[in-house]
Amino acid sequence: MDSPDSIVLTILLFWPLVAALLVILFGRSDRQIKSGSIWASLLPLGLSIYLLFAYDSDSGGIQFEQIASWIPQLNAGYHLGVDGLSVPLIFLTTLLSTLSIYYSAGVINTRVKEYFFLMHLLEFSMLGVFVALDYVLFYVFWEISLVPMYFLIGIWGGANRGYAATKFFIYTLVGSVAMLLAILGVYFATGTFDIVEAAAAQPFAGNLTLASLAFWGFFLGFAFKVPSFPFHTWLPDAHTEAPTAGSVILAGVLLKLGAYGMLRIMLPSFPEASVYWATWIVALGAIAIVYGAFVCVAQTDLKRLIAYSSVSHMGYVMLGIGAAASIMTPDALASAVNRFGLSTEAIQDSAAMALNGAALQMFNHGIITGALFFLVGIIYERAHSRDLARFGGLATKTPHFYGLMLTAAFASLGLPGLAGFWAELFTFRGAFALMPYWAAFGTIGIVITAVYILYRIIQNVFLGEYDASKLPHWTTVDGEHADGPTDMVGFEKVTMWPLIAAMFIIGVYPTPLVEYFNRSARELLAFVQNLV
Amino acid sequence: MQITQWSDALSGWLIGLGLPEWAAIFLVYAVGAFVLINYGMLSVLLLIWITRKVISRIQDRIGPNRVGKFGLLQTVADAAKLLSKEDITPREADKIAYNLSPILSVSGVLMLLAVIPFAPGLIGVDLNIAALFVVALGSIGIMAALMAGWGSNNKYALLAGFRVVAQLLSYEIPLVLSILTVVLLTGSMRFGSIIESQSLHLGGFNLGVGWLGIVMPGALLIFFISSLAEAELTPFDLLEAESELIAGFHIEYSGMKFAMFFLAQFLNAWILAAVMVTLFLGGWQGPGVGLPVVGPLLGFGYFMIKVFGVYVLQQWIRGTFPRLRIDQMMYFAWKVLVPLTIGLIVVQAIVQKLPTPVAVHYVLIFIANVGVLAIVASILQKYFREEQMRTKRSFEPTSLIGTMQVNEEGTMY
Amino acid sequence: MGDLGLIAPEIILLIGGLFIFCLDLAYDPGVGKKSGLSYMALAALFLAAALVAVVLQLNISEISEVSQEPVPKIAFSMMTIDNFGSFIKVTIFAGMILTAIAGGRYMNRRSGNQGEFWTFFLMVSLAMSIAASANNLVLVYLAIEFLSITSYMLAGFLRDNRRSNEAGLKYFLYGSIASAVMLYGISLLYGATGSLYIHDIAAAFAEIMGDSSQVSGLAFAALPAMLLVLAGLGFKASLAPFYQWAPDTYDGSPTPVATYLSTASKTAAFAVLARFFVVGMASFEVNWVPVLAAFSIITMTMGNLAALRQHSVKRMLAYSSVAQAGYILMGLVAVTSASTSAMDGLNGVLLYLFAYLFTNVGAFLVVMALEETVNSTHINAYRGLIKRAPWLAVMFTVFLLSLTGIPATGGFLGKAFVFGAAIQRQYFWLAAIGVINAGIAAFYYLRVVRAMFFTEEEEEDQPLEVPMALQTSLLVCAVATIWIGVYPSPVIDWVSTASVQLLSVVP
Amino acid sequence: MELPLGIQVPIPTFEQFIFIQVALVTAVAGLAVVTSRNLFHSALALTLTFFGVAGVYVFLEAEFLAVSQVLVYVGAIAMLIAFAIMLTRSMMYGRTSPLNNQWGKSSLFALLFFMGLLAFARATPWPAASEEVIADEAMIGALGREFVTTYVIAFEVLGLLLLLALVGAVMLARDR
Amino acid sequence: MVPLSWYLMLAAFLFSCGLYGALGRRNAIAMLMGIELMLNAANINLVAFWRHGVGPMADLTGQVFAVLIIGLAAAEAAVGLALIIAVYRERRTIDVDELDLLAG
Repeated sequence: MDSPDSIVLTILLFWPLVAALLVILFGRSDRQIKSGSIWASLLPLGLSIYLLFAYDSDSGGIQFEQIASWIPQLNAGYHLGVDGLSVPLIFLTTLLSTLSIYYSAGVINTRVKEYFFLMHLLEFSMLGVFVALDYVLFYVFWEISLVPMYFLIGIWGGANRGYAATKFFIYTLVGSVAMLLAILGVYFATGTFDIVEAAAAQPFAGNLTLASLAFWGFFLGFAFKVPSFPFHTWLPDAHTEAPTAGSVILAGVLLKLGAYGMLRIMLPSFPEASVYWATWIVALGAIAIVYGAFVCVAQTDLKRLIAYSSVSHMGYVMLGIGAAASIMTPDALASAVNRFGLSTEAIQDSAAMALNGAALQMFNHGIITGALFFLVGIIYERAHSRDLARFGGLATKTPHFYGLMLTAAFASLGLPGLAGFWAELFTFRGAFALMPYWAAFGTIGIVITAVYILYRIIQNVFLGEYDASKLPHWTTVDGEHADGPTDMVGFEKVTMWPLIAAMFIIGVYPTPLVEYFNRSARELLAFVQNLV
Repeated sequence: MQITQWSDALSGWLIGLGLPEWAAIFLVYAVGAFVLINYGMLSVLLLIWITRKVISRIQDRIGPNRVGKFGLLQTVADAAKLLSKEDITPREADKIAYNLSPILSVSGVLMLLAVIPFAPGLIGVDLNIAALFVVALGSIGIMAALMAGWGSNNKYALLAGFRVVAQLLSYEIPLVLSILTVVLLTGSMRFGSIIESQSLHLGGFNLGVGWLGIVMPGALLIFFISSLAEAELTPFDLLEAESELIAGFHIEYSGMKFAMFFLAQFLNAWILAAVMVTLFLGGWQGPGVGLPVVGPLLGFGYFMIKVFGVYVLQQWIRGTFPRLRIDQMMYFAWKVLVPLTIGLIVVQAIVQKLPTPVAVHYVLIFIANVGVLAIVASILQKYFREEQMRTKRSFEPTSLIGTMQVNEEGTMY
Repeated sequence: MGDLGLIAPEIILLIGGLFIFCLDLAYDPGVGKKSGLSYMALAALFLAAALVAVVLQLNISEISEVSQEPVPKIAFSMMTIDNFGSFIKVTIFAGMILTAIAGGRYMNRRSGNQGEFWTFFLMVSLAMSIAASANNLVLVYLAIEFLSITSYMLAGFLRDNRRSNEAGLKYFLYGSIASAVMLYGISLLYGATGSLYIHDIAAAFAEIMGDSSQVSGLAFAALPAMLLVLAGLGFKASLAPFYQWAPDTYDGSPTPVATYLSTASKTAAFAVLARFFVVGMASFEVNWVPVLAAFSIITMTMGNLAALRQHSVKRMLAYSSVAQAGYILMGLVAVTSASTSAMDGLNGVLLYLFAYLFTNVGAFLVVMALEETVNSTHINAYRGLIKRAPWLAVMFTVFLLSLTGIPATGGFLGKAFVFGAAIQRQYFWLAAIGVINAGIAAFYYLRVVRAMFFTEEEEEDQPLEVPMALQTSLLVCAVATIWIGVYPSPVIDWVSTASVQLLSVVP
Repeated sequence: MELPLGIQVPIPTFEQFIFIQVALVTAVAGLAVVTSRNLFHSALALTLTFFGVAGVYVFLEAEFLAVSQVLVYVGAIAMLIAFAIMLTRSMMYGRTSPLNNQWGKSSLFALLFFMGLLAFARATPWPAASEEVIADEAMIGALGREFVTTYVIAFEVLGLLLLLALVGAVMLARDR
Repeated sequence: MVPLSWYLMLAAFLFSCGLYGALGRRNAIAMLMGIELMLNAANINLVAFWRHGVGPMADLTGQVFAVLIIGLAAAEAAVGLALIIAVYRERRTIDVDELDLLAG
């Protein structure tokens, strides 16, 4: 233990596990479990805020490192650490987890003990992915995150939950086992499971075939999680059937794991393969943007719509990552300079911009989609339906709800002044310079996004005349009968406001956040350029 | 003077006549086999006559006395009658099994003659594993009986077939084990060696009375009892058990085939007696067998006397003992004979490894055998006493239901 | 340490078994009062396992000057007492102990012949233990047959139960054919090399292969012989295409018997396979690697596809255990004696077997618990188990996740090792097929989880009474499964010493 | 010796001639075991095969083995099989075919197997016969010693197995 | 002297017969008979190799193994027939095609 700071990550990581065990072993009454869980979830949140401030973005690099021996025979260690990329994502994780737990305390009344146990376990595994710097550790947390999510969807989900949960589990499992093979390939090429060391050793450098195999192994694992375009089919089912908090975590954090993995592992470890396959990634991203948006327009289920919007929005992330990937080697950089007639610095700036955009989009999408799912959950608790055709004119009945939804929806379509704007701007700005045609194709998605946000959500649900006959059975959030839609109650507001606030803050002043991302994006570019 | 020398001389002479070597050897073997088989066939005539005479005496009759001197040719007449009888095959019989069975039955027994040492040097083949050979070929007889029982397509025959397997296989075990005691002591399975080891030299003169039966009376008794069962003789004649199974597995047979079963049965009893004599009673050993020229003749005489003596003893038991029930029979084999012989072998194996003079071994083995003898005798005595009481009770007018009563202890006896 | 000392564990089992048998014959306390016998069997097993450790400790003192490895000791010229064998033995005994603890009540309630059962049970352990050490094909064959014949009887042990009968008969018929085939192969090996000692065979083949003028000669005998032996051993390890007996037998047998058949017995078979192929057939690696690889692929695919269709959980586990054998075989394909990495194929096999043992024993014990309480193995019996017996459901989930290969369980570690070994030898396609199979397998494992957890509201929830002994066994299995997954370091060390010693004798 | 079609066949020695007879009987009986429709006839043919194999052992100068073969196979196994056939005799009647539905596959498989083994047995350059067999009695002694020295474990295992088989068979087949 | 390959051919024939019987017959006892044939074939191989093989004649491995197998075959047959009888008593059939309780 080199400094007191090094234990921070361990505490942050294991506290949710402790909380989970406490819940399962000592949880007596539902009330006690709920309040205890909320209090317990505040500790990681606090620690992640501490991390935000304590992380020295001037010096950059990996900080708060902790290295301990775990499986010495395999050179696999207990290696934790955070850099500019993971610190905000950890904050996102703890924030959404805390809010989810808080919100769930209000709405979950069946099998409470298991529910909160699983929520804590989920937080534990997600944090683990973000802080792990060892492949084995990374993979362990990556896979474990499947299990609680599976149960959350399967037990507290909608009518078709068993199918959805299984589909989610198997899709991601197949992807991650492919990733396991790639990890093993890297291990045998470099002799270590340490992510940083392995990247520095450049596995399969000079052997494009093997590098591509490993690259695609990782890509499969991550793309299923993101989900990238052809691998996304599990997502609408899982989101639609999941309980509200489950959807929030799923969309808000779990999807980010894939993108995080690409940035953390794929680009630095396989620069040559990245360059080679960059066009494919960009293409998949752009197709996802457009395809997702078009599918959204056709949805009749509100939650499914938002789920598909995630596909579309995660497409931006892929686009950004792919664009940056295209100049990962000096040769590629040089050829890009030739092709576009720009200076080396300009190209690198664009790449950094694309990466920043992708990372920012990860964070923003977490907040925005999280908020949207919360809002859908809030209305579903009252209407017990998500059928868009049965809503209408809620703006007058539930003004508070309307306001929040409006904000989140606009943030989602990238209205300037709200969080989503910056991410889209950076992404497209970076991508246009590197992959102009695909980026141009991707912009179609922005237009369509506006269509479904404005027309399908705002127009359909909130505007127009309220017609009581369309949906006669309303209840309050506690399940008692109500004559019509009731507005949000206290705990729902408390859940929502931090997210809305974050949208505004980032929308107006994104600099501190970009600071983190930019630092690590630059480091990544420098690292790769220096390697070869 | 070995049979091999005779046969060598014969084959040498044949080769001298210009035959190829393989033909000569083949011819010699053929002659030997011819002689043995004919001896076997003919001796049965005598055996049946002895049986009938012995049993007649026991039953206070005279027995056959019309055909030939002392009725000696009575069997020949019977055989002629059987041969002339119609050979009936049941319609639904399994033809192959039905017709093969009597042949197998006889040939299995005849093959045993090949290893019987009649006299010094007079032996078909002095097989190094003769003791095992005898046991192994015994199974052919079982197979034949099984085939007959099955092939006749008669339920009594089939039932008898089952009993054959049960009885013969069960008693084969004490039989083999008691042979094993001899093998253990002499260190050989070759009949020649076993007989050699039963000589008793006194100053260069072979008295020939070092019989193993003297040292191992227990094993001898067990062998004898088992051989009675193997030969399907009373008290173990449940296989034919006229009163319950009519005639056992050969109920459907007639004429020549029937005769063959009988032939096999009598010959089997005689051969088992011969094996017993070989193993326990010194074979052809006797005073003076070591002498030149007359020795073999004396040996042949001793052997025949002993074997026929044992054979008469078998028939004597046949004439006097009541038949066992099947459960009693199985009980006796598995719970009395088998454990006792195994115990005997274990004791003997330990004793023979003791670092003491050989004489001490013999004494210890003798003590163990006497113990076994005593146990078997006491069990038999108990059984016969109860049997006597039961019989007596059943004839008492006061106890009309005597035969149905279970005895006092409620045991099987 | 004398020869007898080296085989002390086996002797303990022998004495224990015969003692139980005699006691049962001599003393009859009456129906339903024979549970003491199972404690005796347990005691013997524990003692045997402890003695393995003792023998191992005393054994490693002598270090070879050439290879710097402990020298394997030979007992009675046919048993090699080395770390490999000891590892296998401890694994087997662990499985048998767990089965015995949990299965005692099951058997005592279903059969009146406890004396015979526990005698056979110890003898089966003895047979597996001998098979793990045997270095001569005579003894290998006899031990495998001993194991098989005793297992036939145990599979058909509930003689009034039609399913058990049928399982026993089918097991017997298939098993006898396989062992006869294997025997024929052994006889050909004997003809080609003139010896049945595995190391002699290896040396003879190495010599034949080394002499280029002779290569086309007797080495020709190796391939058919190898295939025939593989058929026999593959049968015991339930590899496709010799696995047809497995589902029927596991399904019909008394569950404790199915439990050890699918774990301990398989472990013994793989130990023999490893010894035979890795040591004895080292010169023919180019020949058997593709064969085993093909077997591995067929096995896991067939097992998984068949498991998908099952409605009985017991039968599903049976097929799944076939599929697992395919994964384990993958490790055997990728064995290299030159590997310096801990992630070698042989390590993978052993580790997988070790982890798999606890996992699968646990899974079968849950099946047994359900059979005990609701008398059904159908998947519908598992519906809503989380409400009726929460801990049972949770533990079953752990086992199923381990079978799926989710990290932090032993099953993951095993899979990682065998996949790793395949990757290391660049059998990417093999690993890829393994991945696809892992996905298929997840589907049917999850179906059970679904049934247990994703309940409808209206279902009744009567708590199940799970016997204490069964719970103990289950808990041990669950803890071991997770412990291997979370902190595998000691196990890997142990496994490495075992495989290093086996590989050190490869000529 | 030259057969028609110009096939050269070496003239067998007398020993070989006898062997051919024995082998033919054994082979035909073996074939009869698996082709006979009547199960009992199969059992009889099996017994004959066992005898034939014992004869083959005699040719190989393994008399002890030959006698053991007769003792165990004919004396015990064939008997047990015949016994079992009788006990299950209702199986003998009313059955149209003694073959199961995969007999075609198995016959093809067995045929291929045979041809493979045949080719293998002929093509492999087996070493020539080694020295003379040691004197008969000494060999039995040597055999016995092998059982209690080198093969003692195997021997003990077999003994134990026989005990267990006995106990188990009684337990399984016993009538209630 | 009879050449080694003759023995091997006889063994191969018996083995194939046995294999056919074991796989192709529907009666369990018939299958058992096939298995016995296979064991016998292997035994012929072992003894023939012992007599003609590469090993020294004093090494009795082939014979010893053959004796052990003979004993083992007895055990196997006993257990197998016991199982057959047990099944027959419960089901009145030993036709493996009709034993379909465990199909699925």
